[in-house]
Amino acid sequence: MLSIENVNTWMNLFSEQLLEKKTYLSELDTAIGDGDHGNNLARGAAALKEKLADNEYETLTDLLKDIGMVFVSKIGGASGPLYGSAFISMAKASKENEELDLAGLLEAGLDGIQKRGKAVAGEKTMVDEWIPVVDAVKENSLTPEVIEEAVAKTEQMKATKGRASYLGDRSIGHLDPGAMSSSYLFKTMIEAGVYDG
Amino acid sequence: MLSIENVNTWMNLFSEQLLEKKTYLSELDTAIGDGDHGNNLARGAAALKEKLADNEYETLTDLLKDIGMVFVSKIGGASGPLYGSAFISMAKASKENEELDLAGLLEAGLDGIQKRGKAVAGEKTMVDEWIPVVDAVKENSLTPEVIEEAVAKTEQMKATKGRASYLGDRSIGHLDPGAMSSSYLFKTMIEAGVYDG
Amino acid sequence: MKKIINEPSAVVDEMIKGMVFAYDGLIERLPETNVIHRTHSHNGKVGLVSGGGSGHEPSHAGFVGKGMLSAAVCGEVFTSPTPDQILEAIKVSDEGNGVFMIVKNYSGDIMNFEMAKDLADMEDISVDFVVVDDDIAVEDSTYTAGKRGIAGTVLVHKILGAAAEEGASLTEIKTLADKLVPAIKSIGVALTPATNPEVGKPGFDIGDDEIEFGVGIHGEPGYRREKLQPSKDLAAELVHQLKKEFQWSADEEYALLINGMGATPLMEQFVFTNDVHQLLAQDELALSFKKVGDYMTSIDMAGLSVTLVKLEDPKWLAYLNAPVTTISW
Amino acid sequence: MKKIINEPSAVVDEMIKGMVFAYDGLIERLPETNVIHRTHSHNGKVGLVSGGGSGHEPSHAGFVGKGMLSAAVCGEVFTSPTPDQILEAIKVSDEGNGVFMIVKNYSGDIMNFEMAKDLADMEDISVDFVVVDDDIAVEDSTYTAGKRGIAGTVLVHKILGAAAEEGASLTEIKTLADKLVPAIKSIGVALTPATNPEVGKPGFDIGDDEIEFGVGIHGEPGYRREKLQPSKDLAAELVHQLKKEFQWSADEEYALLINGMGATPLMEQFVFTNDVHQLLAQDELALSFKKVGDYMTSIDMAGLSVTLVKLEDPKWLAYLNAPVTTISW
Ligand SMILES: Nc1ncnc2c1ncn2[C@@H]1O[C@H](COP(=O)(O)OP(=O)(O)O)[C@@H](O)[C@H]1O
Ligand SMILES: Nc1ncnc2c1ncn2[C@@H]1O[C@H](COP(=O)(O)OP(=O)(O)O)[C@@H](O)[C@H]1O
Ligand SMILES: [Mg+2]
Ligand SMILES: [Mg+2]
Ligand SMILES: [Mg+2]
Ligand SMILES: [Mg+2]
Repeated sequence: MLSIENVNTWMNLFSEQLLEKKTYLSELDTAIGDGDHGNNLARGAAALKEKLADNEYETLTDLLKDIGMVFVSKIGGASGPLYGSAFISMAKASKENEELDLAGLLEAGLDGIQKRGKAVAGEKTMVDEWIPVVDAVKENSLTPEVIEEAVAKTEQMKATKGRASYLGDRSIGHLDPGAMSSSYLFKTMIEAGVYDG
Repeated sequence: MLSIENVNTWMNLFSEQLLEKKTYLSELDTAIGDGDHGNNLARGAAALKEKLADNEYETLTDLLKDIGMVFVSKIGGASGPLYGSAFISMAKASKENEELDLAGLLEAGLDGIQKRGKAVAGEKTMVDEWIPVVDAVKENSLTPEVIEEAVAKTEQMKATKGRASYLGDRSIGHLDPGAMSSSYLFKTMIEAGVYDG
Repeated sequence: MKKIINEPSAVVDEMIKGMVFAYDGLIERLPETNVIHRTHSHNGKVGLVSGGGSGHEPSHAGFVGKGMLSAAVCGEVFTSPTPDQILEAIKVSDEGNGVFMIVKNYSGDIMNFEMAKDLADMEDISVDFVVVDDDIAVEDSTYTAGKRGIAGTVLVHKILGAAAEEGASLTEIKTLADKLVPAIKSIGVALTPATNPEVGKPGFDIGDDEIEFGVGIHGEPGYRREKLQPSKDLAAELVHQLKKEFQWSADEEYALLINGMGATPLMEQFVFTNDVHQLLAQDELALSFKKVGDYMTSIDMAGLSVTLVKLEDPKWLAYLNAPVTTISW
Repeated sequence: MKKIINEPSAVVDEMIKGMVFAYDGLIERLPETNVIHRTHSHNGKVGLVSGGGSGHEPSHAGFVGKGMLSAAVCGEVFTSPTPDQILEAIKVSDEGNGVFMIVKNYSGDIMNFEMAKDLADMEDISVDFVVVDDDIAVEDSTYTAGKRGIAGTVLVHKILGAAAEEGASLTEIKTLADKLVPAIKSIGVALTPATNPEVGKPGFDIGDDEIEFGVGIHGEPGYRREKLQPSKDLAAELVHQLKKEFQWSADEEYALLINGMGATPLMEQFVFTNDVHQLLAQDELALSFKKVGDYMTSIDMAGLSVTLVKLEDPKWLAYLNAPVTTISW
């Protein structure tokens, strides 16, 4: 069930998780990027927790928009505009269609990411986490295993977008940090009961 | 016996010795100075060998003056002006008194060093090698042991002149590099037969 | 990590404070942002904005001032700044005739600067930009994020800055930029990795006797790892790569920038410069502009890069030589 | 030793070649010497000569040019240049009204520059000099070679250079120098030692978590070794030492130079600058001149120094701000 309350819970759980996994995410990024993914998201997470604690929301749209703006303005790097665009896109979609379900919302989020970053499936980015999750939510078959499998699959991919693409074949054998952080997003989504398939 | 020929031999032997001990002298200087004494003297030695090979000398004065000029213009640092002044001082003394013996000559050299560097006995410098040697030459009692003892004594001295003085008490326990290089000067002087006491 | 810092996460803020204190006549910090802008009077020139992750000092704030940048946006270390910050830089730089942005070719930078442009559009500020991708270590293919922007970017700041100072319009600057950027090529070599203070350890591993050709300014991998070799040989390899790209012939006119990565002393930079000079002189290039020093660093990386600009237009040389008032040009 | 060099013994020669190639409009090398002199036209000003061992780049050649030094003599690395070379620098700098030498207080430098002065006297060139001893890490006692000359020397170049440019006579410059030098005090801290290329290994040993307060620019020992600590604490210690010496009170006017030792990136220098600023602001000093960067380095040492000049004469500030044409000011 999608509600202001459980999206709020979701985002708090996601933020906690990002802060907890900060070092791990940066380590993943050290292997194939520039080692800042955990620190970038931790800045976003800290700001988001504050934002949510300080505000009451009347509509889901307002809440999603604020989440997007915090991500855009606090994370930086590649992941900031991407996570930011995802939530701003969701906010727009929820405004256009108040009856939109979670699948529709996440689809809009994925669309926002792909419009911004131009990545398609198989390029070893967070998109490779989002696509299978969105599909599973549509089919009402999302489980933690689906989420974990998707991130695990990035290990064997060769990066052709983002900083990891400079490694060419050497990017193979490492998990994508952005896919990993997105896996936290979706796991906490289940935990918070936003997905109750 | 002091002759143009054996001073020439002396300087070639001294140069050879400096080139051979370059690393060792720089190591001594690393402990209490800036690690360049061996390199500095090696530049002087290489230039001196060339100079002596390229020139014939009519007078001891000319020879001593050239040695001094090579040292002054090739060594640099503190030891360049000091070794240079020693030999220029000897050249002057030999010009003023053609009958001057080795003791008188070395005394003039020591005087040149002290006028230039203002160091007195016990300050852990090359002067602590020169003073006992000049005394021994005067008394006709110079031996390799005298030379070695003098340099060994610098180990227990505390430096109050030159770069080593910045170490204060920590300079104690190390041989003075300049005293060591001067010990080579005097040992090769014996070898070359310049001192035949 | 042995660094003169306090809280690693406060490095950028404290660095900006130090910079603004030290050069208070020249630059100012826009309150509550990480934007540094110039103090000299506004007079209707096109504004020039650059920026990116911090860690490349003196880039970009060191080039803010009369004749170069209007403002620089300082992101977190090695992390693109965010669109809201870039928007503030655009606003403070706008003198009524639009703002031109110089963006280095990294996914993060491009996305954030593009978003900022969208925001500026909504505020009716004309914004255009160029993406600098001078690093020839990376092949420009659909399989990578494309060539990276490195030290050549500083020369773009200089040339566009002089044009803006001369009163060029936004369209003229865009035309100039689009012609200039393809004429700039750079390539680097690293001896040691940089340590991002927030990460706390070196960005990559490299042996005590190894070097890496083509490393990026955030420690992105290069094209080949070899044993340490004399400066002459490093110069030969880097010049060889540049020659392959430019396919130059005798008497062609170039500008040269030898750029230190942060921990390589000037002594080494000048020794290397001499070796590069020998090689370029052999090929009889006319080097009418030369500069050596730390311009686009990678925190405390040891290494350097060589940039050449084919001076296709005589104006470019005049622009390179035009006087500026900045901290670091 | 991981360095971008060729033959270690050729470093100085090749570095000079690189420098002269890169800045050929500004400086020239006197044939067959290691003397770098300025190209700008001679017009009867007092010549200004400085120099010393190499390894302190951009000192001293980086400060040769209009408004600063007439010539710089580059010794071997960390080794005073020889009198014959200094004499050549004196001769090329003499415009008929004498030459003033700025000498750092090291036994070797003093002896070599004094010998050069003697040689110049014989050629009827009036030469005078000042010995800079700004490093307060060393006590000035009869038990040492005295306080060392470090980064403050660059400010002596600047102030005397502006005075010479203004047409001050040799005597006036000597008077100015004698008043100025005691008003300059510096103190540094090192994180890592320098490696002289000819020696091939670090000048001293220091733990990965240790720093040394008061290290000299040739790796001479400092006054205390401690564990690595935040920038704030380093600043507090160094400012404390300076305060003890100056015994300053509120509203006194000072110039500030934060100097990087060669391998410390600007990022750290500016963080540290911010900490120094906080402390000096607490004491309400008027800091009317500030500068941050690599000015007097120790090859690849990581560390920095703080220099303060008590601006006892308003002219000094004007001299600091006077325009120059040099590589590195
Ligand atoms: N074009 C893109 N599309 C989708 N995701 C991308 C793209 N570029 C990068 N990413 C994601 O961003 C992650 C890196 O984010 P981060 O480290 O925060 O930024 P940066 O690469 O600028 O340092 C990657 O692991 C990848 O998942
Ligand atoms: N004032 C002085 N008088 C006599 N000898 C001195 C003096 N200062 C230094 N020395 C000698 O010079 C030696 C160091 O020479 P060197 O390393 O070549 O020069 P620098 O100290 O300039 O690096 C010392 O070991 C010492 O014997
Ligand atoms: Mg990253
Ligand atoms: Mg020495
Ligand atoms: Mg990044
Ligand atoms: Mg020396």
